[in-house]
Order: sequence, then structure tokens, then C-alpha cells
Amino acid sequence: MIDNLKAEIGEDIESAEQVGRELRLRVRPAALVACCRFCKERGYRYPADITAVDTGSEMRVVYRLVSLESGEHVVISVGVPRTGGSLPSVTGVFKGADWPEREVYDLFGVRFIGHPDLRRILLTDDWQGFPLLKTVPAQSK
Amino acid sequence: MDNQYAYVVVFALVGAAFVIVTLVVAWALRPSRPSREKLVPYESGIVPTGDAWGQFNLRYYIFALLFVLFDVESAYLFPWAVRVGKLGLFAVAEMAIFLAILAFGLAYAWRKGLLRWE
Amino acid sequence: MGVAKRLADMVVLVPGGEFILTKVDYVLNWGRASSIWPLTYGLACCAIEMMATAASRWDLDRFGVMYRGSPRQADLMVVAGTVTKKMAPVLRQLYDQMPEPKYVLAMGGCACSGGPFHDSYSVVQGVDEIVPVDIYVPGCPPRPEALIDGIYRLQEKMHRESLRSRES
Amino acid sequence: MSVGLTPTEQVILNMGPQHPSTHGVLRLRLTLDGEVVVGCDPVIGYLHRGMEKIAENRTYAQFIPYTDRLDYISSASNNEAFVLAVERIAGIEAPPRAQYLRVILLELNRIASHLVFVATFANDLAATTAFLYGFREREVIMDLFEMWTGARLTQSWIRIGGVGSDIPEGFEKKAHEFCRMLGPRLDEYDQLLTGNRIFRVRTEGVGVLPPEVGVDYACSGPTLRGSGVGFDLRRAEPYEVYSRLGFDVVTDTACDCMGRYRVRMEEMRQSVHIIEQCLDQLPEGEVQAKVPRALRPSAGEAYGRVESPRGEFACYVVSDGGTSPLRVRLRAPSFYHMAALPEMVRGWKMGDLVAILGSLDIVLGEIDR
Repeated sequence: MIDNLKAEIGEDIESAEQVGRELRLRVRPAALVACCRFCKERGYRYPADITAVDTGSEMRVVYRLVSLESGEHVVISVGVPRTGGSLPSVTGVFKGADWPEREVYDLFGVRFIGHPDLRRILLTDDWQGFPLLKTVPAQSK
Repeated sequence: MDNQYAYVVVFALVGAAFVIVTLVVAWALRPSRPSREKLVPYESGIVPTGDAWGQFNLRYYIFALLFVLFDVESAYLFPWAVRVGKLGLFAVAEMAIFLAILAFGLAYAWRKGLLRWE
Repeated sequence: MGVAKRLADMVVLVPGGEFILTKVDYVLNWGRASSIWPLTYGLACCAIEMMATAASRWDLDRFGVMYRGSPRQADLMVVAGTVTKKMAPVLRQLYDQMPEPKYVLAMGGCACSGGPFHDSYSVVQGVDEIVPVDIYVPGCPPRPEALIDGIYRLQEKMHRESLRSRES
Repeated sequence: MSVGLTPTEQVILNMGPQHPSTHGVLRLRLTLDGEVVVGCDPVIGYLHRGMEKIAENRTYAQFIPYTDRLDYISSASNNEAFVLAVERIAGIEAPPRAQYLRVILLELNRIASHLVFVATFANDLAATTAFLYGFREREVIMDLFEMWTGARLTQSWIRIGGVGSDIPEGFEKKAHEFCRMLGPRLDEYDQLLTGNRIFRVRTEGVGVLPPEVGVDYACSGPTLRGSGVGFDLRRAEPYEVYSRLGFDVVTDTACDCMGRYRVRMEEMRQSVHIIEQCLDQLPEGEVQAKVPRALRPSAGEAYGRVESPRGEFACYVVSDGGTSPLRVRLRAPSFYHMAALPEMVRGWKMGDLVAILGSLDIVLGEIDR
């Protein structure tokens, strides 16, 4: 799987390792949609989850695709700048990506280019800032 | 003979009194504090968008009409049902004709497709 | 109300009028206290306990408590769950749309004081920041018996009211 | 006289946050043409408490009670997802007896949750008797929970490395009684609902979710299994002792509200079967592994997936070696089912919208987090 994936997308894959049932890929933003489409054709049709992780030093958006037949996971991580980052939207490949992408935008501020309706989903429309960033402290009041 | 009508008059008066008394007592006892927010139409907690003067479909009116028609029909059935024992066969036949006419009306509406929602 | 209050003020002047007024008050309060119609306003986990309380085992109907869907027919708002900042204006509007005399029962820690979400960026720290609350029922979620006790205390509070005292 | 000639304007109606049949604080901004739903834009977030931010400010053990308040109708499955992820990172294994007790707790929660589903779904379709039936059975489970964990709804009894406590005296007997009692009661529901002509007319063929659309929207659980896709995490990725238990994955090929309803009804019978097996195979031994008080799992990440009554509830925990998690992502099934709702509802009438929304069995606690 990894080798024909490398053949298909080539140098845009920064790293790939198999951990248990998960194939963890680190991909550059440019190859994200192509990688998702590639995996979907290989049977990974179930977009289990799309979320972002802000480790304080760097931020990455994690796409988890699962093949219902084989039970294998593909975890695609894409690095994004911590403020003002943007990524191509994968709603073209998975309709189930629409809402999770809106949530990542709502709580992390990552814009998704090509998303049909990118607006806040959980917070009020006039909310300032993106609460889940590490820079934002948990207010007690 | 005249006390026959007395019953009707008493019945009408008690009916009216029943309604009027409850309304007056309620009006006297309830606090009335109208406020602008209270008068906003209720729409699950959200301020409604758009106004209510839009044109909506004729079907609602048709259904309302059919309902009223058959509701009144059943209103006539109740007093008849109370007295049918004493009135004998004649009342049964008469009511059958009445029902037949209305059933014919319903069949006509059904065939004309009034009962279908689309 | 204006009429009844003026009548009540006049009756009190007549010797022995107080006695009549208390009897009338008792009947009125008994009527209202034993037919509290709360607004179905379930927000979170407390809503499930509220439903369990309304269901067959704890049966709120015994107290004349019948849940209504619209604020127009409700005289009690049971805030069952966490009130978030996005929900606050909605809660205030629903409260305003309820006819007087109306009461608020804050059910659960979140409604009473923000509860476990004291440091959340989107939770209102207690519903009394938005609407005046009459009864606080602690618990997370409170047991059905606690909710029934809350309603019982509300009934006691209703029994203490009088035609003259209620702000007309 | 054909009726539909006059041009009609579309009405924007808010089936708002306070509505008896939205199962919580969900708001649907509906565009209606007469009775037919033309557009549906769900607005969520009215119960967004910022759980994921709170998780970053609590230690691992402190966050467990918060997970109860996500899917508050079956709180054990949230605990399980979080605890599974943390145990995988920290390399902790719960003792066998604790694993069996966890499965009993999970399956009891599943039955309680499906009973609430039957109750509210029937209540939405005006069968209030079924509402009272559903809660009557559920109270027996609540007594079992109270007897074991002390709490009715939010037990927080699945802890890191084990279970809160062992089951008390008489629990097994009562649990067996419950299992024997539930079967006939479910047959009663079948007579009351499944065979009921009105219930069938309102649910059969209504809100069709084709399998490929369901998979594309990442639907899971009974919602997806009602469309014929046999994806059940207890079989796909067995956790605890599910691999040793015999039960079958319930699917239905109807793809509509009735299909989802039948799947949940049959799942309750399967859960009873599972509980009885667990009670028979319950090994001896302690119920809590040695876990340091201030747990500092090694840096790493794990994705704990659990088959909650609504579908795949998963917890993606990233740790940096500290006492608090660096990031906890809560993947809720109802969030994805709600995303699929507009497509399922378009073209149906308002009454059918209520049936379709009810058949998805959503919980706003886990949608908004």
C-alpha cells in the first residue's frame, strides 16, 4: 500500500509508518486531496474523523480514514501554521468532511479552501478568537 | 307545554353564564403585565424571520373546509343518537339519508383528488 | 389583577375582612399550586432525569404537573441542564414570553451555578444571571426525588402568596 | 379542480432550540413550501460547553466524570472510549474480571439508551403509552446502576485500569431477573408499535439513507446498520472481552426509519444475551489494576473506538507525558448523523421530519460537546 502510494504521490509524503492497524502518513498540504482520493479508491471510504492538534509548538490537522472491509486505518497528518493557516477542503472527496472541517475552523481557525459553507458551527457567529488554540487560556469566569 | 321551552331557556342561560363567569373571574384575578418581549411571536425561542403575510397553499383551506363539514355532521349525530331509541325506525331512515348525502360528497371529494396532499 | 387587588384592599378595611381574604387566597393558591404546568425545557443530562420523573415511576402528574411545549401555556420554567452563552438570549426570550405569574426552577449544578463547567469559555455561570430563579435544586443530575422536593417547595412558596402582596 | 396551481411563497421556520421533538437544544432552520421541507440547515452549539478545552485543564482521572456528560443517555460508552485510549498510551491492562464488568455496564447502558430511544421515538409519533413503557423498564436498569455504582445516569464507573468497585451481593440475581423480564416486555412493544398500522405508515419508507451515502457521511451504529452495512465495532475492532462473547451484528436492509427502529429493538435482545454470557463467565480476581495516583502516561497518541448505542464514539487522546492530556478529541456519532440529516429530510413533510430526526437517536450533549 505504502509503495504504490509513494508512486502515486511521490515526494509530497514526508513520512509513512505502519503502527498496528494504523498507517500514519505525514503529507504536504498540496497532496492532501489527492492522497484522500487515492485512499478512498483503495476502500478507505469511511471518513472516521477530521480534527486538529495544537501541540503548542506546531499544529497539524489529522484525517482518519477507515476501510470497513479490512478494518485498517489511514491517519493523514498535515502541518499548518498555528495562526491563519489554510488547507484545501476534502468535502469533494468525502461529504462527511463538511461538518468536521467547519468545527476545526470554528475552534482552531484553520480555513478550508473550497469548502461549500465555511462558517462557525458550535460557537456564536460573532465569537472572537478560536478557543482551542494553546495560546488561549481557560478563563475561569 | 310551555315548560318545554323553559328547559331550553334555562339551558341557554346556564351555558352562557358558565362561560361568562369563568371569563370574568379569570380576567379579574390574573395579573396583566404586557411587555414588548412578551408580544413577540413564539417560534421555539428564536425571533421569527420574514413576515406571516406570505401566500401559502390552498390545500390548507380545503382540508379545513372538509374538516368543518364533517365535524358539523357529527355534531348532528350526537342528539340523534340520544333519542334514536324512542324515535323508532323513522329517525334511523332519515339519518341514513342524511349520512348518504354527505358520504356522496366525501366520495366526490375523494375522486376529485382533494384528499391527496400533492 | 387590578380589580381583584383593589377589591382585596377594600375588603381588608371591613372588620373581619382579613378572614375572608385569607380564605380566598387559600383557594386561589391551592388552585395554582396544584396545577403547575412547566415548560419542556430540557437542555442536557438533567432533561433525562426530568423525563424519568415525569414518567410512570415518579409520576409528576400526581402533583398536577403537566409538561407543556409552549411558553404561552406554562407557569414554571424548569431549566434542566447547562445554559451556554449561545442559549442565553433564547432562554431570556422564552422567559419573557411566559405569562405572569411565572416561576423558574434551576435544576442541576449547571443551572444553579455553572456546576462542573466553572472554567468553560461558553457556559453561563448559573441561570440566575439571566432570569430570576425561585427554586434551586442541586445535583448532577439531581435524583427525581430531589426534583419533586423542589416542586414541593415551590408549591409552599405559592401558598404564601396573597392577592394583595403580589406585585400587581 | 387541481389544487396545486397557485404559486406559494416559501416560509422560513425555526424548529428551534426549545422544541419537544428535537431531543434537546437543536435548532433546524427549515425552508418550507407548504408542508414539504425544501431546505434544512441544522444550527448546533446551543449546548457547547467546551469539553475539549476543559480536558486540557484536568488530569486524566479528573476528566472521566466529564465524559459521562457527553452522551448522557449511555454514559459508560464515553468513559470506555476515553479510558481505552489512555490505557493504550500508558500500557495499562484492566484485570479480566474488570473487563467483564465493563462489558456488563456497557450493555446495560445500551439497553437503557435503546429504551429511551423507543420511548421518545414513539412519543414523537404520538404513542405516549410506549413512552411510559420504555421508562418503566429503564427504571429497573437504573436500580441496578444505583445498586452497583450509586449513581443512576452518570455512573463514571469505568476508571483507568479497572472499574470503580466490584458488583455487590444480589446484583447477579437481579441482573438475571432483569434479563428474563426484558424479552417478554420487548414482545409487548412489538405488539404495541411494530405491528401498529399508524406507526408503520409513518416510518416505513420514510427517511431513506442509502448505504453508500451513510458511509460517505461517516454514519455508524444502528443508523448505518439500518441501511444494511454490518459495521459494528464490537466485531470490527473488539475491545475488552467482546471477542470471547457470542452475539450477532444486527442489520436491516430497509434503510428507513422502521429499519433503524428494528435494528435497535433486536440489539436489545442481543445485549441481554451478552449480559447473560458475561454473568456466567465472570472470573474471580480484583477489579482495579495498580495505577499511579498522578498518572503520567508516556508521550504518544491513541484512538479509543467504542460501539456506543448511537454508533462509533471515539476518543483521540494525545499526551505529552504530563499529568493532563495535551489534546482530547471526542468523535461523536450523532455529530455525523446530524450532518446527514439535511440530505435525508429534503422533500419530506414536516411530520416525516420528526420521524426521521427521532430515528437517528441523536444526543445534543455529544453533538455540541
